[in-house]
This record gives sequence, C-alpha cells and structure tokens, in this order.
Amino acid sequence: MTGTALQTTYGISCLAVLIVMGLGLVRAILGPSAFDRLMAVNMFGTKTVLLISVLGFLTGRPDFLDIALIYALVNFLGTIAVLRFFEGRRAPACYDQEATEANKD
Amino acid sequence: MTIPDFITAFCLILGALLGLTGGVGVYRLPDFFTRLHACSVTDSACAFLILSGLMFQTGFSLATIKLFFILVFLLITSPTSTHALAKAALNSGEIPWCQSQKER
Amino acid sequence: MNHLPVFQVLLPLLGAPLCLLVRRGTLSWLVATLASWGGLAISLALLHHVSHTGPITYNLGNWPAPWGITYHVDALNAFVLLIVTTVAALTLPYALQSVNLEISEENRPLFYTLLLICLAGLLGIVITGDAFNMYVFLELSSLSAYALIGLGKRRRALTAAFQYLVMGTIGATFILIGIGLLYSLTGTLNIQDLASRIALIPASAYGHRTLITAFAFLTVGFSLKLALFPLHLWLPNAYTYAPSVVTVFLAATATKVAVYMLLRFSFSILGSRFVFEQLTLGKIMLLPSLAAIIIASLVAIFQYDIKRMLAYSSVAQIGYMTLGISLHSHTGLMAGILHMFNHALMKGALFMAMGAVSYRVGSVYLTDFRGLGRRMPLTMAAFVLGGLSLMGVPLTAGFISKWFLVKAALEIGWWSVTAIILIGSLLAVIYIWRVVETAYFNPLHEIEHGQEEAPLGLLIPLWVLVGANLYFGIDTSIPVDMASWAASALLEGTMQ
Amino acid sequence: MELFIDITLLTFLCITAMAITVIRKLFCAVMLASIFSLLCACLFVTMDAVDVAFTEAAVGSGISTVLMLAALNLTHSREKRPPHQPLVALLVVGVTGIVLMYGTMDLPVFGDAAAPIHHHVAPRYIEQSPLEVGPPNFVTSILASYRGYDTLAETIVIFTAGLSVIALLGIRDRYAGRPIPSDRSAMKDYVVLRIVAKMLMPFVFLFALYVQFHGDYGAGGGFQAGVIFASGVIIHSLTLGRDRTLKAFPHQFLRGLATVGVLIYGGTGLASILRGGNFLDYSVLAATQLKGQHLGIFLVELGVGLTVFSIMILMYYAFSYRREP
Amino acid sequence: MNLAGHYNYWVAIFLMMTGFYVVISRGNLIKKLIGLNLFSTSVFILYISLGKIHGATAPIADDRFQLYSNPVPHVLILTAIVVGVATTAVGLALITRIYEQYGSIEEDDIRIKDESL
Repeated sequence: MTGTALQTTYGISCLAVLIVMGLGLVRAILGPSAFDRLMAVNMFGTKTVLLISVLGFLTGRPDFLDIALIYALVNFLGTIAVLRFFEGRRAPACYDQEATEANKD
Repeated sequence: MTIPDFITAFCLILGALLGLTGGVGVYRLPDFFTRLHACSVTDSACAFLILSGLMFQTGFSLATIKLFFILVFLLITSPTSTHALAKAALNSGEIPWCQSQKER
Repeated sequence: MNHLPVFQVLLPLLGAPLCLLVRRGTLSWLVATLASWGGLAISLALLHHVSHTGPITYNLGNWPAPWGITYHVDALNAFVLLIVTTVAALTLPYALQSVNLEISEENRPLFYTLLLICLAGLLGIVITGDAFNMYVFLELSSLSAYALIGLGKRRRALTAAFQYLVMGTIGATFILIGIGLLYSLTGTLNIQDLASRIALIPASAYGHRTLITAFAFLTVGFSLKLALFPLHLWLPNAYTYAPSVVTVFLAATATKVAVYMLLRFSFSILGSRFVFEQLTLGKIMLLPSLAAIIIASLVAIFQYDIKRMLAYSSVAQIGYMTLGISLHSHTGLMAGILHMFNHALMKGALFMAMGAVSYRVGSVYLTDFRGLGRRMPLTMAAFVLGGLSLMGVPLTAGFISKWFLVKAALEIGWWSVTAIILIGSLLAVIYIWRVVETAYFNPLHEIEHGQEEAPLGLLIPLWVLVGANLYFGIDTSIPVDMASWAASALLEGTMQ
Repeated sequence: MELFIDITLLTFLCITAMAITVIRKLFCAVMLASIFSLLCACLFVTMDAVDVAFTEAAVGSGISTVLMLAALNLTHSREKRPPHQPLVALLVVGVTGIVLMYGTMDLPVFGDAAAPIHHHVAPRYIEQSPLEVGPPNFVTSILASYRGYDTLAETIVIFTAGLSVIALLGIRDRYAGRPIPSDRSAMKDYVVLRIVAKMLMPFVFLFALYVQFHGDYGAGGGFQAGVIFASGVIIHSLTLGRDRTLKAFPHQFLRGLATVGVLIYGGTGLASILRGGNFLDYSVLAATQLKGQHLGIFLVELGVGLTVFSIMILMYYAFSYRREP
Repeated sequence: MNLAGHYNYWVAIFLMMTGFYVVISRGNLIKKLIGLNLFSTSVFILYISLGKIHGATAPIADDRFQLYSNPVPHVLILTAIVVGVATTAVGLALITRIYEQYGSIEEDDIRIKDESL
C-alpha cells in the first residue's frame, strides 16, 4: 500500500462524510416536519456507517467493520419503528402545530 | 500508485463529492420530497462508491466480505426506508413542492 | 466452607431466577424464604469466622486482588451483612400474607424474585472489595427497588417510584464519576489497593484536586442514596406508597447500606485523616445531620398518614447516624454504626406494625387508628414498644445508641449538639404519642368491630423484632462490642 | 486527522445536546437522542473502544430508541410548559460543572501514555491475558473472566429490568391456544418494507450468531449478539405483526429462556466450585487452563446472549401490547 | 496543563451538565429520562477518554501493533451501558403507567391531580 496518497484520500472522504453529517444534523434540528427529521436521522446513520468504515482503513485496522454493519441494521430498525408507531396518526403527534406553521411560511 | 489504489482514490473522491452534493441538497432544497431525493443520493451512490472503493484495498479477506455485506445491506435497506418514508409522508398529508406551487 | 462469602450473595442472586421458574406465588415465597434464611445462617457463620480468625478474602474467578474482583469481609462488613440478612429473614415470612393481599396473583412470583434480587444487591454492595462492583450491585438493588415501590396499590406509588428512579440514578451517576476519577488517579479499582495508592498522593501534589473532586462527588452521591437531609426528597413518598413488605425491607436496610458505603469510602479508601482533617467532612456533614434531626422530626409531627410520618422519622434517624460519623471520634462512629443496627430493628418493627394495621384496616391514616388499641391489641402493643425504642427510652435498643451519641458529643464538649439530640427525642415522643393517643384513648368510631388481630404470620416476625429491640436494650454487649470493634478498625484505616 | 475528527464529533455532540435541551417536541428529542448516541458511538470508535461503540449503537440508538418511541406512542408527545425555576437549576448545574472542571485539571492530558491509569492493573491484562485466558480481544477476557462477576451482575441487571417492566406493564397471553385473528398491527400498507424485512431476517440472525461466537476474536460478544437477535425479531414484529412474532416466541418461553440464561451463567460458576476452584474460576473446567477458560467464556457468553435476547423482546412486547382491545 | 489536552474532558463535562440540567429543570417525565440518558452517556465519554492512548490501537491483539488503548474503562462502560438501558426501560414502564393513571406526564399536572384528592 502506498501510504500518503491513499491516506489523504481517506482523510478527504472522512472530511466529506463529516460535513454531510453536519448538514444532516442541521436538518434534524430544523425539521420542519417529523419526516424531515426522520430522514435526517436515517441519513445520519448511513453516514456513520461510512465514517466508521473509512476510519477503519485510516487507522489501519479494517477488521471492525462489524460495527458498521450493526449501524446499518439499527438504522433500519429505527426508521421502521418510527413509521410503525406513528402510522395510525393522521396528524401525528410528531407533526404538530409548529411544523404546520413553519410550512405555511 | 498501483491500479487498485488508483481506483480506490477515484471512487472515494467521487463518493465524497456525491455525498457533499447530497448533503447540500438535504440542507437547501425546498420541501420534504426534494430533500428526500437528495438524501437518497448520499445513501445509495455515495455509500456504494465509498464502500466499493474500500473493497479494492482489502485484497480478498474477511474484511472484503464484511464490506460486501454492508454494501448489500445498505443498498437494500436505504431505498426501502426512503420509499417507506415518502409513502408515509404522502399518506399523512405532506404536499409535494411542485403541487403546492401550482395551487398558489 | 471457604466459599461462604460468595454464597452469601449467590444464594439470593441465583435463588431469584429459581423463584421465577416455579411460577406459583406460594412456592416462590418458599424459595425466597429459604434463600433468606440461608443468607442469615451464612452471615452468622461469617461473623463468627471474622471475629475469631480475622478478615476473610475471597478471589472471584481465582484472580488475585487488583486484577480480579475480590470479596473482603471485615468487622464492619460482617456487622452490616448481619443487619441486612436478619431483616430479610424476618421480612420474608412476614411477606406471605401481606403480599397475598397487596399484590395481584400473576405478579407474586415476580415480586419475590425482585425482592430477592434487591437483597442480593444490598449484600453484594456490602461484601465486595471492588469499587466498581459496588456500583453495579448498587444499581442492581436500586433497580429492583424502583420496581418494587412502583407495585404499590395507589397510583402515587408510581410517581414516588419515578422520583426515586431519577434521584437514585443521579446519585449513582455521581458515584460513577467519583469512582472514575479515583480510578484515573490510581489505575486500580480494588478497595485496599485504592487505599494504599491514594495514601501515596501527598497533599498539594499533582492529583490532589482530582481527589477532592472525586470525594465531593462520592459524598453527594451517597448522600442522595442515604437520603441525607436536603437530598431526602425521594424517601417519604417512596416509603409511604410502597407495598408494606417493601417499606419494611427498604426502610430497615437500604439506607443503612448507603451509610455503609459512605463509611467505606471515606474511612477505608480515602482515609479518615484526609477526609476529616483536610476536607472537614465532619463539619460538612454536621449541619445537614442536625437539620435532619430537627426539621424532619417537626415535619413528621404534622403528618396524617402514619407511614409517611415514620418515613420522615427515618430521615431524622439517618441524621443521627451521620451525626455520629461527623463527630469523628471513636464513640461517635460507634454510636453511628450501632444506630444502623438499632434503627433497622425499630423501623422494621414499626413498619411491620403498619403493615399489620393496613392488612386489617386497609389504610394507615391517623383516623384509622381510633380504637385500634382494643381492636388489635398485640399489633398496637408492638407499635408502642417500637415507638419507645424510637424515642430512646431506657431498656430499649434505641436508648443505647442515643446514649453513646450523647456521650460522644459530650466528650468533645458540644453541648448544643447534645441538646439537639435530646430535642429530637422529644419530638419523637410527640409524633409517636399522637398515634398512641388515637389508638388507646379515642372511642371506637364503628362499634361492630370486635377484636380483629392481625394473622400470626404477620405478628410473629413483628414480635421477634420487638423482642430484639427489648433484648438488645438490656443485653447490650453483642452489638456494642461489634460496633466498637468496627469503629476502631475504621479509624485505624485498616480493613481488619 | 484523528484529533480533527475527534473535535468535530465532540462539537456535533454539543450541538445535539443543546438542541435536545431546547426542543419541546418529545419526538424530536428522541430522534436527536438517537443521533447523540450514534455520534457517541463514532467517538468511541475514534477512541479505540470498539466493543463499547458496538454496544452503544445496538443499545443507545437501537433498543432505547424503540422503547422510547413505543412509550411515546402510549403517552403524550409534547412537552407542555417551559421549564420552571431555570435559574436554580442553572446554578446547581454550574456549580457541579465547575467542581468537575476543577477536578479534571489534575488529570493527565488526553491520550497520555504515562498516565497512572495505564500503568498499574491494565498492563497485566494486555501482556498476560492471551496466555492466561486466551481470546485476543482483551475486552472479552476481562469482561468474561477477570471481571466475570461484574458481568454476572450485569446480566442480572438486565434480567431485573425485564422483570420490572413485565411486573409494571404486564403481558397478556391473549391468544393462548386460540387461532390468531387477522392482524391489525402489521404494516399492511408497506408491501416493499414487509418483503425486505422478511428477506433480511435470516441474515440478521446469521450476523447475530457470528457476533456471538466471534466475540473472542473481534468486537462483540453475548450481549451484542442478544441485542442484534432481538432487533431482528423486533423488525419482524414491527412489519409483519406482533401476533405472529408472539406465536413464534411466546412470552412464557422467553421468560423461561431468560431464566435459563442467568442460570447457565451462575451454573458455570457453581460448576467451577464443584470442580474445586473458586466461583467463576473457569480454569478448572477442563484439562488445561486455556481450554477451561475457553469453555467457561463460551458458556458465559451464551448465558448472557440468551438472557439479553429474551429480555429485550419481552420488554418490547410489554410496551407494544399495552394499549390493545 | 494545556487546553487541547483537556478538551475531551471538558466537552464531556459540558455534555454531562446539559443532561443534568435537562433532568432537574424539565417537568416532562420523558424529557427527564432523556436528560438522564444524556447525563450517563456523557459520563461514558469521560471514562473512555481516560482510557485512550495517543497512537495506540483498539485493544484486540494483533501482531502488527504493540501499543493498545486501556481496555479496562471499556469493560466498565460496557457494564454501565447495560445498567443505563435497564434504568431507561424501567423508567419508561413507570411513565406509561403514570400516564394511564393520571392522563398526563407533566410533573405539574400530576401534582395538581394528587393535591385535588
């Protein structure tokens, strides 16, 4: 493995993933609707998977990819859980006045 | 740099670029469905490129198999969640942007 | 025989799943009772062993001390173990009938399982020689206590349990922070090893500030768990609304074990010189202790729910224990340790009497006590005797610890403290008298009730405890010797 | 680079925590708490704590979030009033924080290899454990052998939590012996989701088994495997309906399984007493020390896995069956 | 003492205090529980920070590496995480029951309902 050049690319992709995570975080905080937040969390989870995979290569120990795998699983579980628990609610409790007000703007 | 290294670097950089595009989209686009679209770019293309880029570095080992599984898992689950999310949003009365523009 | 220390905890710990497996209320009760009696036998054997051949160390997993977890039984340990197992061995026989009335049928096996786990947790805290293991067992006992309190019949039991959960978890997290800081300074978790390595950190050296912070966090955490005066808010509600059996058990054991942890950390780990001379724990604890004695007793006087009244009285009594510690003399420490034992006896008896009353009458408001002196003569007689012990009347166990406490205060010439101890006792007279007056001198408000004594299953354990109150008030040698021995060991800073 | 990632993650954590404080919609707070936990897990990976990251991901953003959502579903999901007495709270928090900062001033610098914490007990684990205990994963050897007793207590903690939840909420065995009626709890509308979930199930279970039995060599172990297995079952139950899951894993069976798990752990300890060692001294379980340790750790991890798996599902049942006709 | 060297600890303390603040200042029971989670998770960060060594790798034996981070805090925190989730579950069960009995999960409402009895 030729060290530095590859290390730099790993670094760049880590950086990019971190930036995307930050943008996702902003979306999760701003909302406005519950679905935006859910989407942001979902995206955040996927980016975590990527970050951990790349980190494994950056630090030279790529044998911890199991963690990335469990993140993917947990992420899926979380999304389903939200959809399932708030399925029946037409105006879900999570999707309340503040959100509709924000949408009107 | 050997050829696999080159491919890796290419995939990673391209993946990073796509990720950034998607991220900006998630932040900037006007309504939920457009943002979901941007999000799905980062979930599928970016993840695919980065993970397959990494796969060129492992030779053929347990790590390759794990990466492959993560890739397959992500490629199955994230479109599914995106689909389910869009459907749930539509069901609960979220109006796509273009339509709400027309109504105005 | 050399496996005794581990079986002390294992018996209830592994008895609990068995309790769940049998799935029938009465059978579970039987398993739980046997486990608790076995526990009592083991703690007696341990006490005997420790007093004759010195402290016992047991390496779990056969890993030597700082690498594995060890059990270490010394004088203080053995004494507190005896308190906890005695109360458990008397509470469980008492539980059968009370639980049959208060807990729904499908929950009974779960109830006994949780009670055994709570017991195992408390025993585990006391016996262990490893700081982190102590935290884990602390959480084990607290977690089961939250659920047990939440099983109370009235809905306020739920809010009480939640309040306890929040405050208890904050306390436990503080303790976790404290242990983490100590660990970061020394690199070890074993209590003896911690003590010897902390002794090497001289004052004003690097690391000293961390030590002070660790001590502060541990003290606040333990104070939350032992309900020291301004942090006692969870206790009255929890004890009032929990099922009778749970109140008896927790009131007599949980706070004592928290006091034990405080003693262990401040004397055995940090060293009494550091804690008392540099950090002035004595002065820090003195004010809350005195405030607890006066204010909690005053509040108790105005309670109409008698369980609540006794709960406030517990807060006051905890004040006596911490007062004994804060005097920082052999007599004071001994009085504090002795009061742990005596308070377990008297509060156990009083809350058992409450359980018996609520078994017959249904609730324990002051008005329910009218004419109860005639209706339930044995229960009320026991209540009166327990109350006398709480006041500290001579020839009861309560007198002994108060006497030593007064003696300790006089030794260092703190007259005002002596006065406050006596005022506390007077206040206890007032709140106990309210109940006695209602029970004996108010006419029956419903005439049709004849004599309706509580069943024997409740009365026997109650009277055993009352008998112990009287016995240890007359023949004081055993607990006093034990407490004195434990106190001198603590002051020397050795784990003898 | 690592320092940069570390600092970025910490900054994200601060932002998330502040947002949790401010936001009054509980649903959002739960979502943000899930993000918080994901970030924590990333941070743990950068700080080399892979096992902790594994568990934090599975527990913090997996099970905790599901339970929170389930509870939210049963209660209100919006905070009513702005905080009362924020000043007193701020004062208490400020004082605590300052005391803690004061305490950390004497701590060794972050990442300092000369810190006392790395020099007393820890080196023995790193140097000796492959020879004394066996597994290359030091965390596994400490967890299951050196400090195996803590892990027994931990297993019983989770057992207690499960029992407490059941005692407080109760699970009704509604369809004991009767045919299962058409299921209203399934996500009928989401055909794609259902198919995908069904398809993924065997792989999730395979992954759980891998984590269970590979924990000696990589990250993971009984606890994580139990959680993964339970997550699989919970996904099944969320998409295809709880009643089907209840039929496959009746709650009485799970209760028994949880108990058996605890008893396997305890029994391993007792077996070592019977064979003349101390409690949890696995060395005496087989002919040589290493073989004995290996057997002991295997059994213990199995016990943990079984208990965690069944308790997690039981807790999920308890919440999910609470408000039903 | 240098600033960068203690950044990790101080951020962990800030997070702890944020969680602590949520617990004691909020009246909503679920919010309290979230705060409690935040509080304990931040303590975990502190512990793990204590175990990190610069230039070391994850504590899993590998011939290519010599220096490993301290595994002991990891073990302790694994146990503490389990304790945390156990507490959360019991707390949520209590909250669910409280909501059923009182119709609210706000401390103030509950207090009013208790006093009106």
